[in-house]
Amino acid sequence: MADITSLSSAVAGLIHDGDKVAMEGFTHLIPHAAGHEIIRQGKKDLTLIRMTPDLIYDQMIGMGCAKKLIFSWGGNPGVGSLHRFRDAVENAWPRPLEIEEHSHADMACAYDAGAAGLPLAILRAHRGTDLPKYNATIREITCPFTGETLVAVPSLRPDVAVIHAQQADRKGNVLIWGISGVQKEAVLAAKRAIVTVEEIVDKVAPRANSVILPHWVVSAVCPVPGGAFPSYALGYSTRGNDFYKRWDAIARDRDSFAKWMTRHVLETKDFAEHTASLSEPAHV
Amino acid sequence: MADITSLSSAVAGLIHDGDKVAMEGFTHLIPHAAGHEIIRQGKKDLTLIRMTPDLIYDQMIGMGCAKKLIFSWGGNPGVGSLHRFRDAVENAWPRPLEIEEHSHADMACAYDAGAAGLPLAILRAHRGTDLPKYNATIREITCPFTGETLVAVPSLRPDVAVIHAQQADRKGNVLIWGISGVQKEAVLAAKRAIVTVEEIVDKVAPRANSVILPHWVVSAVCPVPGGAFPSYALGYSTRGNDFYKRWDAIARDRDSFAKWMTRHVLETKDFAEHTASLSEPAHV
Amino acid sequence: MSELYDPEEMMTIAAARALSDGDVCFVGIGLPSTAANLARLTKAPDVVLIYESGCIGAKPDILPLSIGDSELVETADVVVSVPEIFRYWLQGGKVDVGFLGAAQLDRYGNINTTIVGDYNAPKVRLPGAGGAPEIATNSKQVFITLKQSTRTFVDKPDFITSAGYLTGGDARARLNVPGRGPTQVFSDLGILQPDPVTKELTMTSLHPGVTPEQAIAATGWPLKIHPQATVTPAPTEIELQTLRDMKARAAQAHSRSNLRAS
Amino acid sequence: MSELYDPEEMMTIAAARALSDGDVCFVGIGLPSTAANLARLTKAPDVVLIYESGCIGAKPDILPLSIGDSELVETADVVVSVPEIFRYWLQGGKVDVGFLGAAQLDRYGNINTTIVGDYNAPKVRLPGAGGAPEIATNSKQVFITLKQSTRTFVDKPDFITSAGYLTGGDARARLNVPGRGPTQVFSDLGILQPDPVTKELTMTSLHPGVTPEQAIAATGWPLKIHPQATVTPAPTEIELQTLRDMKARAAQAHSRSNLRAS
Repeated sequence: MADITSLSSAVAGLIHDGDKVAMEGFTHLIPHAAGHEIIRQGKKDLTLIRMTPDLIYDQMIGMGCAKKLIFSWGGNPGVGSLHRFRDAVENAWPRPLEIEEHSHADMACAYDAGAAGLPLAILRAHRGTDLPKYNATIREITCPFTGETLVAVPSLRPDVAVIHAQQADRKGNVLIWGISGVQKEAVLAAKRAIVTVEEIVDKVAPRANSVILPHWVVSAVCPVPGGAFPSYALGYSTRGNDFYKRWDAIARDRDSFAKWMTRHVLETKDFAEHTASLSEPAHV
Repeated sequence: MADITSLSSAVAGLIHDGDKVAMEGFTHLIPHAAGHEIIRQGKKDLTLIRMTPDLIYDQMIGMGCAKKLIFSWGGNPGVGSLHRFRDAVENAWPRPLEIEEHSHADMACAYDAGAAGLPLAILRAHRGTDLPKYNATIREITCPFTGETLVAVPSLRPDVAVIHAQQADRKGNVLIWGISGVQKEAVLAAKRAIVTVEEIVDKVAPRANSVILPHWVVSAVCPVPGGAFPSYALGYSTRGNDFYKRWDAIARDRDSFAKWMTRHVLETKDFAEHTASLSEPAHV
Repeated sequence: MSELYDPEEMMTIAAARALSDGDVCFVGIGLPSTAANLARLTKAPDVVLIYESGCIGAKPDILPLSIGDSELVETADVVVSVPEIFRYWLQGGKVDVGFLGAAQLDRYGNINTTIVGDYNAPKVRLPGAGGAPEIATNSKQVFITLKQSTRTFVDKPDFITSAGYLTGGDARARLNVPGRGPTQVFSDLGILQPDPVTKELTMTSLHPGVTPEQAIAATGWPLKIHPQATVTPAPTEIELQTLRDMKARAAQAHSRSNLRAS
Repeated sequence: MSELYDPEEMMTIAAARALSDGDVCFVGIGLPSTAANLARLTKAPDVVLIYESGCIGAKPDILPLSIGDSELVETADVVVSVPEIFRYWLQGGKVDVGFLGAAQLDRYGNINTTIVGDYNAPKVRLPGAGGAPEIATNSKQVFITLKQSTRTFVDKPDFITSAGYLTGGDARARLNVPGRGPTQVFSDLGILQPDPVTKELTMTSLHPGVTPEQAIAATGWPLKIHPQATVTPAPTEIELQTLRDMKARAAQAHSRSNLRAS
């Protein structure tokens, strides 16, 4: 049965320096609040895993939490670059960042294989591309029936999966609806799982396009209303498209990034204070 | 876009002698009406594929429609044997039946791989069992990352998938809810797909535990209310548990089987007549 | 009253007692399903039942006749596809206890549900593997329930459908078979557990009134009775009543004729 | 009025015209999404749009800024997981047209969205592959939209992220790459199509007012203009108005500040 606890104690107890951490969310339900708490607690040497690292990984990388990034697309969706990610890769600032790069297809299959308890995933991918030259984990395997050469990638088995969901009940059964991305696979593939939720309800009921994660596959459930912002939670909030655009200017420059992180993350005690701080006239 | 047509014309046009036919349904939504129509039209030399062949496959095998059966569990659930299936395997009556036998796990993975366009599925299965000695399609494959020996099976790619669903809209978008088994995988893995439905509605809307099959992956949709009986359609009917029990006596004996099939299938023009005929005092 | 029970009731009750609250249990249909639901309705209200039809957390009020009865869907926490149940939940290592029945069982807990006689010229063609081979290997441990007779507890099964301890000792480990294997077998005569070293199934408990001689006579191999074999506690009032109520509800529901008025 | 349009509008409209009604189109975000939705709102009302976020049959009224905007979910026929979209729908061979953008494109339709400079010491680190490599190979054919300049239409990209015709000729087939590859490229200057034999992208249509010299000057390789190159029909009133209305709705929606009152 999942603990229903505060985000700070879940992060303190379940995420350790050096862990492989998968914070998933495919545009929808990105666990921003959890990322901020990891930054506040100064977690170090993390291997960050995510198909679509966006603002929250840009922030964690810029604050030096990560030693390695496993990813398949690293940008600010619809806006442009992740400047802190680029600064780390191009200039090793604030520290060198090792990258292991994939495509969405092979990374999604690697999570699927991890959830399925397999050591590898096989798929038809990467033909004619340069990526396998730079990523030794992308291998070839031959079908014993057809002789076709397919791609094999190792399954993803994170130490900790961190996701945001709409609801959990008092036992810790989690309900997600709308775009669920690879969150279910990430949780089932991981040793431990932290789920921040919009609210705790008496009963979670499956609905259209929904995913249920039973309490016995979840380590901790932490109520954090709005905890996905600037991402969104269908039925609770809309995507902060405007903030995604404004982030470009904030992150472009090391100093403005540092100032913003200090004021809006390090100097706020939790996500509620963080969100409130964004409404200050000071901020743009 | 799917044709909305009669079951008889769908079977006549889309199922040919010698085809590999997967009529799936995991206790729920078994396409009995379609099976009867295949028997009425005297289709021959079919390779029948199904994880859980039950009464309708017992009937098709007993009527000599099948030359081969690919399956993982062949029984009358909660009741006992499939006597026509046994008679075919044990005594080659009415004709020899070649069998290719699997476990649920490897067959489910083979459908999954077929839907995913892969030539094979890999899984951790069959260790220490005798089945691979008698099924050459169950091979070994070695993980290039861990060296673990896993099982490889060829993916299932039927010529035709036949399923029963609760609803379709006028374009042929299909909605299933409740236990959906491997029907989605069977349809996506097949070259052609026939779907009998309880009713045609103006709009199909995803709901809890539901599967939507877009009209562009379906060849024909055929309205056949109650077409799963003695299986059931959640929200429309309940399982004919009593009929499953009564089938044991009907099928145990070749003559009583032949009499029953003649009266209740061959002499009825469609499933509505069949169902009506079952209420006759004659029938037990 | 708790004197008046039949051996099958004792078997089911003994099996139910072995489940712990919170266990995630992958349940085969028939006796395993009955025992697992009895556990849920008595000592283990939070046992999680998974059926291979994709129903996770089912809490049937009426015992299912099939693994896909609507009762399972309507009471489940969530229903997933059959490929997902076998890939993410069973092979993914989420199952604590796999609960199986069998047609034939040997001294090392190997199960035959495939064939009697030669595979290519069978005397009796049984239903086959179903989910059992992977339940037997991908669950953390396995419970088996089966009525004990020389026809079912056999010296040498004609076919190994699901692996127990294979040829005994460390054979299972040497073949790199995951899972601990069958840790308890519940029959209508008693409870068998594998010897810690040889892995041979040994009678560690006899149901009330059952003699060692009876058990030995009902076993197709030279059955060992554990020197400290205990007597299984008789069914309690509550266990018996709960089981009988469950079965009464099921019998009544399953004999209803379900012809649709079309 | 249909005289007054900018080159990007012409590019988008030309791309939209290439989609046929009923096509199943796997859409990248940005220009491809704009063009595909323009097609849906004009000549191809039954085009099926698939977004890699798992939205199948999305019919957004407001153009999404990201592939996961709620607009896509709320208008989709069904939403599936990301592994399923890539496994069952794309790799499963269900996609007629993969619609991609690019950072760099070469004469054989190979795409770079990964890096400028050396991979291990990049001048510019681009977002990377995303879904593109498998969209480019597992779709039956591929459309590409990209503004034409010597920075984008390059002689030799620093990295091949997604395969076009590789080194040309039958190179793609020899490598057993599935799918026909890029059949049309839509730029702000015209339309390029692969030569049937060499597979070199050749200008087969120039947008109104664009000269061959302009196109050649904006291309990083010696661009071939097809001897029978046509002039792209100018945007119609309806195409232009529909496109501008879509963009206006999007601009307005995306600049709304979405801070929650907590």
